[in-house]
Amino acid sequence: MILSCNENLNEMNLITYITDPAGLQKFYEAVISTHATFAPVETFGKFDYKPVTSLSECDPGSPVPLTRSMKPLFFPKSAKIMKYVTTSEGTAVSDTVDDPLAGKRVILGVKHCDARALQVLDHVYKWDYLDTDYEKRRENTLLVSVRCDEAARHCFCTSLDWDVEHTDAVDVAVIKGLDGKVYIQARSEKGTLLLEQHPPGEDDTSGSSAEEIRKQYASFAGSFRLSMDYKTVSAKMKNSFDSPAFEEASSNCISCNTCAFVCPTCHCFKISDEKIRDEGVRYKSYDSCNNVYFTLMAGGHNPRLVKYRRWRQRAMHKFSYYKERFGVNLCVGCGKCTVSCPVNISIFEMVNQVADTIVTASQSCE
Amino acid sequence: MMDYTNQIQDIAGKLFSEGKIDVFIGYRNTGFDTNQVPALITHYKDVDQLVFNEKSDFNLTNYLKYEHTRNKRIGLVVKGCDSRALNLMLTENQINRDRLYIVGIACEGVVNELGGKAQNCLECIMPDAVVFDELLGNPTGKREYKINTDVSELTGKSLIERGILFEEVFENCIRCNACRHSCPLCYCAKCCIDQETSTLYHGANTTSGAFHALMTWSLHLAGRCVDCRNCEKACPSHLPLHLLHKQNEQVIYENFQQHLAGMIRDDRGAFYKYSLSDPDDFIM
Amino acid sequence: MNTKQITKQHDFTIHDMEQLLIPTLCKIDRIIQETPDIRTYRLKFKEESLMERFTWLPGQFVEFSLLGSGECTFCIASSATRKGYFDCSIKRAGVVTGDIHRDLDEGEEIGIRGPYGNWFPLEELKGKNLLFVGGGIGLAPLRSLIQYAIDNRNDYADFTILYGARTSADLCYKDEIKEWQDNKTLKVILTIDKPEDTWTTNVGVVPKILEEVVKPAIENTKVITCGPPIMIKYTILSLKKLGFADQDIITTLEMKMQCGLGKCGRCNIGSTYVCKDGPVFTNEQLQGLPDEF
Amino acid sequence: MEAEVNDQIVSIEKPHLIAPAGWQPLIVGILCNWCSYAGSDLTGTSRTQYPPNIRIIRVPCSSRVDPWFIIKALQTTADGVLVSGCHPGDCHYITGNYYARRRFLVTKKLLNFVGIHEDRVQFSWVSAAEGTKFAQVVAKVTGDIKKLGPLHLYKKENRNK
Repeated sequence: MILSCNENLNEMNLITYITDPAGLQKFYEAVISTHATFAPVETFGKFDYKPVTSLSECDPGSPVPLTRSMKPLFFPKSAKIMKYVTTSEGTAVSDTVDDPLAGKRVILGVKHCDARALQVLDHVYKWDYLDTDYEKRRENTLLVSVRCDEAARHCFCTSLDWDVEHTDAVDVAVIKGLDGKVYIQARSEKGTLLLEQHPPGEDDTSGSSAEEIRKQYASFAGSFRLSMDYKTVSAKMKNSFDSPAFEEASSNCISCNTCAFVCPTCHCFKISDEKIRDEGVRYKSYDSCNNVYFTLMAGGHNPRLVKYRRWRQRAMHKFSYYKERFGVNLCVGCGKCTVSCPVNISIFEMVNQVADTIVTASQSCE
Repeated sequence: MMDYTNQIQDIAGKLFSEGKIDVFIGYRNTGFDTNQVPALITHYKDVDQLVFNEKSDFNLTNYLKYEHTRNKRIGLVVKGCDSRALNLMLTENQINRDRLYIVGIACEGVVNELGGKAQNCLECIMPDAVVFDELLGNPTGKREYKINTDVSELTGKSLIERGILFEEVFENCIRCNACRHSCPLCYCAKCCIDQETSTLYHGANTTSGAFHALMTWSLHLAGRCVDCRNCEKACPSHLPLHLLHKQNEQVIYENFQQHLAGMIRDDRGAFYKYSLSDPDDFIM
Repeated sequence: MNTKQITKQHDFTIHDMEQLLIPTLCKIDRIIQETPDIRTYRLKFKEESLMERFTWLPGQFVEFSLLGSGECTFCIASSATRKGYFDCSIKRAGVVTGDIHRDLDEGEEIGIRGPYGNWFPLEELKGKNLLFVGGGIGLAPLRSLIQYAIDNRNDYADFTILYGARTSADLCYKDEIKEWQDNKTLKVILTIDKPEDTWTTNVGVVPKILEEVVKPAIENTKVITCGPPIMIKYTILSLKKLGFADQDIITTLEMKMQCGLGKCGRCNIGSTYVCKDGPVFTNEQLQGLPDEF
Repeated sequence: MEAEVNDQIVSIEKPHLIAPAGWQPLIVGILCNWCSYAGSDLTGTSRTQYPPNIRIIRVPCSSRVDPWFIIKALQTTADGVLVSGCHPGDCHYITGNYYARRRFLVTKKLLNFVGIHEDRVQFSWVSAAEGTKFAQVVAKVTGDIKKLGPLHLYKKENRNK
């Protein structure tokens, strides 16, 4: 499915700059020197987005899949909601001090799947009640992506409802062409402004870059090991609530929260109070539907006490419920959950397994 | 390189056909990469999915604590370290020995992500299963205790350096609790850290929360940890959790009559016994 | 349920602060011990001017926060037509509710966020006979609607309230029920599960009394029910047996909620967020949802 | 940056973090009911002076002290912890303090391993008759922790501001 906005994008005259790897490094350095910058930094053998002050600290071209997404920069693992102090005169509730993530910033080395995840999250954060913190962080952030040049083992973004090639989720896209040149393309107004501020090379006037960019995509688009027929699968997932496949497919899940915490689109949270004497802070922290206590009610009733029910919620929320509600798929196909899973459960495998059982069910009916 | 795939398939098949077990816990290939996933096989027909080789690193005794093995007769594959965990679970009355058919492995060590031998296997004290109904491979016996090089290297550093390292560790923890869920010895129905009624509860995923959770967790496992490294392999942040456990293990080994967890049946954790000659000089 | 059906939030919120998750302080005006484990907290805003601006419709809920313990979801048990205060009836059940019962005294401060969720379809109910079927603490959301309907008595036709509890001591709002019984325009039927010496009227579970004693007319009647899940289940079966259509049975759902804003994902059943699209559903809508409550 | 109540964790003993003027340490004392608590009582009744920095929590036995308590104290507001029980052999429950002794050693070593100075967590055996010893112990612990300064806990996010 091509998103309608992409068509507009194609019509728009995208400004593309052509440069070489050295020029790209210079561009990065220029951005870091003028903007508050976040980039993938290696910590404990994995890449995580951290604030950087020089290019040597980070690696914007870090390999896929990053084991972490940039979700924490928009939805931190634990954010303070408010503070309160109780005195003899009464209680005073106050907003927390300034949000460290609200300032203007640039994120380098963004993967297209992570950027798409933000587009997906926009729907839930901006429906009905607007999450102002999220919106502020989103508005003040400029995403500079590096397009992948290979498909990692668990990637399946090309199978889903968005377009990796033309995505408008990023502001500036960096594409390392096969001809050794680097193409830097502005994909939004914000991005255009950044490129005008730091022109990374010559402006492409001949239009030859479009061909090279297509070629680069074609060079790895076929290398995806995992692919599925998204339309059929998502149509089948709709009717899969009673599928027995969930029970079998989730039998070796250990009910930790890893998949949800590393997932760039999972957005469930819990609210907890930490109070010492008369002062307290209320936090909003990650939570996950794989957690047994997630839906435990005060009376002791728990609709998702059994593991397969929790997995069903997760899989169906990703591939059916969210789409029904907001029109987009909650999974972006980045494969982070599979990479991080302690027992290597793959959501791709799970969804396909479940969808398969639906085929047999409907066929037998016929 | 060890490979007991055929033997295990035969054993599991025999157990199913004789009706001795309801579920067999082993490993199978993911089907899409070289990794393996734990497989809970319930039918004779699925037995040919089972594999066992040097990639079979997950400690399967972990599954004995989950609901779908409850009250079932279980066949189980255990390596040396796994069997020590199983021994402790048996000792702590977590599972009935009569329900288990244990296939022990005389392990030659599993490989890590890079293809080399895993660190815990290099330092392994007991590669052979210590509790089993059937043993595969050639037992090589108990080895000498080796001090973990990472721990000794860190102990040599200054307090500040260690503090900085662990600050980084706690900061990077996302408190997904994968470490706890993948640990066979963390079988509590509800972890004390999750007890919302407790005044000691800290629910937020802050750095301080991670310190609180990880330190408490490692101290509750001190004297019981069998160094299977399930926690470390499970950690999505790749935190060096073994440092905490190995430090505890070393202190316990050196001070408490060379105690090692789970080596003998009915030998409980180091904190469940005492000796009159335990060190006392640090107490005023 | 599709997105078009989302009810727009009542055009008022009490959030003066930008962040939606920050509660507004309220003072506890009165605590009424209804039953051994249920108390009604009568609340007023600390800042009195807010009380005038705070309006809600029957069926909506608030997030009640005991600072230091956490937040809990409670429906508002009184009607906005009774001005100057609002009630929350709280049953001691879990961590936060236990703390509320133990720690809170009259005059103390708590936080309130809200009102959230949808409300009973007041327009649709106009001119209809109303049958309220409540059990235990489930009378709380109904009370809000009952008060609202009493204050707008001319809009509605016949009025029947069937209320049951395990024992006579477990009946909530005893004083108010007396008022209702004295009100000649209402019909109030009480029942308890097991016989007691001092109890002279009906004995038996709610669905049984519904079928045997109330025998409601089907025409032009809407049933509003709330209570423990098991009671709702059998009440709906009884109502169906009596011939009620699905869209005439209205209930409020109980589901773990935390943010009330449709963000935290806890109350997600299928593509529905109970905290936004609910908690009031007709039986017709419930049947379109996966069986997860 | 004002102190964030609950964000304060494990200290890193940074040389530049010098105690502010007038700072007084806060020490959590976890005392066993039968010996040390009675001992502290005796200190009071015999009017022996000791530093007022200690806040006492009474537990039935020193083996009731889960390492979690010590960690939680350090995580929240305490600058140091003192755990005290009966002398070995004198335990009201016969063997409680033998078990506790093992746990304390491992806890102390582990806390030291992650960067908390050994003197922050101290242990003592004080009998019901040792009022003077209790005063000495508290004085020593307070002195040690005063030297170390306030416990600046693992809270990079606040320190950087």
